Amino acid sequence: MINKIVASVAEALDGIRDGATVLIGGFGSVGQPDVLIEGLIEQGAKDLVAVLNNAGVGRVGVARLMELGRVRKIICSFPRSSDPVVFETLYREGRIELEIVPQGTLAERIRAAGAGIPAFYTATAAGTLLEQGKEAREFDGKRYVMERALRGDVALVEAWEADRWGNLVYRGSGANFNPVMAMGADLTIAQVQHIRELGELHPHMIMTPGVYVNRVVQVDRGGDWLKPEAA
Amino acid sequence: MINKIVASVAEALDGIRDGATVLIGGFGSVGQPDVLIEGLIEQGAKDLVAVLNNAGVGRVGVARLMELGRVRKIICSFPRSSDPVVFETLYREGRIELEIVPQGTLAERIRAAGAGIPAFYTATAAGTLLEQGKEAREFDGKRYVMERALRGDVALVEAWEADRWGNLVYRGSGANFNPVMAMGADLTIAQVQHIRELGELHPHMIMTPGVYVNRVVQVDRGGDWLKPEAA
Amino acid sequence: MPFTRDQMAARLGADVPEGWCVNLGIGIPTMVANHVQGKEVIFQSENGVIGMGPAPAKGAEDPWLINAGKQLITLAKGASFVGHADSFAMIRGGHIDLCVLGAFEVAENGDLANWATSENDTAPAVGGAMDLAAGAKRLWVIMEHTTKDGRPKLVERCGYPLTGLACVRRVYTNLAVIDVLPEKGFVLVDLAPGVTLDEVRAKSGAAIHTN
Amino acid sequence: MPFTRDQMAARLGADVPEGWCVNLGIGIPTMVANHVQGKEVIFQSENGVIGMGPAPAKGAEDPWLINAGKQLITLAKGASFVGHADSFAMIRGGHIDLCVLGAFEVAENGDLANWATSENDTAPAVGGAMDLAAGAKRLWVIMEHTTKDGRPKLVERCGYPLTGLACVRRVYTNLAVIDVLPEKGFVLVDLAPGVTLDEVRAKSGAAIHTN
Repeated sequence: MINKIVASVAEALDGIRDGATVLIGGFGSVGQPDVLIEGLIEQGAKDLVAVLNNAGVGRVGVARLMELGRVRKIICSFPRSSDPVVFETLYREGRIELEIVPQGTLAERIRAAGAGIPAFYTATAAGTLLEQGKEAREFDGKRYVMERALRGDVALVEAWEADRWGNLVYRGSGANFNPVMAMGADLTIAQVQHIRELGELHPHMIMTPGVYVNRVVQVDRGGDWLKPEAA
Repeated sequence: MINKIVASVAEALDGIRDGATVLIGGFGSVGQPDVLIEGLIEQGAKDLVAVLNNAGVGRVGVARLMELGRVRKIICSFPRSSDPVVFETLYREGRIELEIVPQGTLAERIRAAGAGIPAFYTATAAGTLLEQGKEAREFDGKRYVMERALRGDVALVEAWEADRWGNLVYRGSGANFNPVMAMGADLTIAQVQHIRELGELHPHMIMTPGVYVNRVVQVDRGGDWLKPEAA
Repeated sequence: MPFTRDQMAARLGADVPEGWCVNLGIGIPTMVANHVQGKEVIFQSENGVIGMGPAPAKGAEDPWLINAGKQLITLAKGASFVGHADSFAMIRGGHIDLCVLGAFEVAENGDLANWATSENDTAPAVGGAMDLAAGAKRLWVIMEHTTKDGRPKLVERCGYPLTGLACVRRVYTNLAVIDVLPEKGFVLVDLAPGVTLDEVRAKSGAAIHTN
Repeated sequence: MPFTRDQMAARLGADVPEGWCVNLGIGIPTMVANHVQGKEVIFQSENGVIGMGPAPAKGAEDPWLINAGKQLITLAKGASFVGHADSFAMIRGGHIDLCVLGAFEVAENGDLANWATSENDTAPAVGGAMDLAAGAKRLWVIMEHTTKDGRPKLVERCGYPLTGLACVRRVYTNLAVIDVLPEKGFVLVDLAPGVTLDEVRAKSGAAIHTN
């Protein structure tokens, strides 16, 4: 029987190595695999490359991971946040590398990794500072930048519901980076609110097929602590 | 008020010009915009480039359009079918151009057009006959082919349900080429079984947002002539 | 009297036709959503929401529904969700009719600078601005006509790092509405009530043409 | 006695471990679905079906559910649907554990020819074969050991146009199961009951090694 559900966060994160590139889903507070990030702090892997949209808020979650010196490099579109104290301190002191990537290019580079595309061209960033160090090329008279696929060793994602095949259903705006990161890593680990019986999830509601998911851990916040949007 | 629903097939197809590149959704008999294809036969546009998976079956639909001499070129992955008589005759007589594209490359080239990507690299067809005439390049020691975006002037698609924004919900395996073609053309026309009130379609069930759809025409086959799959 | 920010948003909103799919940047651009007066406009957000409704009533917030500015939102009827890759495919593929952004500078050749300033020693944050600048069908900028210390933001060439090249089509400021036309540069469309063309010219760093 | 086609499919099916995501080509490969004996295997189809079940019972067919061979199918519990771009992203991105295809020829360097023959004057039809050959984690071929007129299909170098280079990992024929190993070439795994290594060698166009 296929059963991707594991019993604990520790089991879900087992084997993440020093130096790993870790894709972290979520946008703002929505769809963030917060318990997996806390687990990663416990787990101990260091020298990590973190790929996510923001560079952490306050001193919790990813910011805490950075503060502990466990993140060598961050690849993101928007290092600023409402409270970017940890990142900005580390960055000023030269203790963390930063690669700024336009948000859409970030998503597309991860998709490319998941879809077997080593490189693609985009008009985004053409002629700007973020073109530097990249090949540029004209197609039909317009300038484009060549962007390379960005693959994760691990992806940490969040979803509302899952089944034992690892199929994921998102809630509200909770999909965001999660589906594309799920397909762009060698090991995809999902934190979910609800486990459903196989067959309970509607085939057309599943945005991430279980094929992309290796491990699922349920984070029980006590039932429907948030009500799903009306059907 | 946004209302993409038009009253007739003729109105839906209005303005398709001679020489147009027409993307045609469907895989096998499922998800095929058959009534729109019949309408295109009536409509009269000629010198067309047809982009679809197969090259038509028997003497109806796309095969009929070809038989009438209205298709200059076909871009597809699989020109054979259970009854490919029209295409094979035209092809042998040199009266139709053929561009064979691997099925995944076909889908990805159309997606690229819809996603603002002028070109991408893929391992598919590297080192084969279908690499001929294309740039090849190594990334990390592996050979890839550069493929260009494939854009349609028009896309003809089929869906199970739509609303007046043009949001589309597919049934069963009826999505196939339809969502990607809907995003890859300047004018996307959808044939649907059912029109729903705005808000009736579940936000997570909509595979093609109405942003990609210009016109919707309902083809009334008399209610639920086929029952939708169980929810 | 120059426009207030709300009036600037209203002035822009009046120019948005029914049926457009519109992406609004953070700040003044977001205020445009309140000023499309009965027209059905589809508001898209980079985080995969297509069809945002008005801000939620107090007590009716759904914490799982936010926009790209991380504000709580509601869904309009007809809304749908996609993931980030699909959301930016929509943006970068030219399917957004209009994007409204703020700016540090707009140049008369349409160049936009809105993501990084040379004075800034912290890491610059680009977010989705470059994708929107490169991909949207049209880009309108809404901004104060000058910086807080009175320097012009409409300029001959941008001094700050560019977000996109030749992408701005129109600028809405507290003083005026100005088209950015290829070959021609800045062309006045409209003045705020009581504002003179001379004042606009005095506060601009490039020529303001009239038709 | 050589394997029947059904026995070939069963022999291959016995080697598929539980939990793999498997794409089956048209023809003999499709028969493998009936031979995974109680193991939970996820059958993927290029047209966007992930998790096919057994063939439908008579009268219970849903005409909207077909596979890449255009046969009517059912869904397994846990099934999901994606469109073609996403389906081939899955295939081309290396997420399919196993693809099973038929072949005209397999070469000892792993090259596969299964889409076009030089004799064929009609347009060759590639379908998804090149995508699967380039993208699946592993590719196994299932085919008769020789052509109808007795020519070997296991060869030193393919004569027909290639589908993919160095992509075949294993071949299941009516006579034997043969690994295709880098550097080594064809290495015998298993013989059909009553078939000798000499017979396999006699009917092959390239060296068949043993471990």
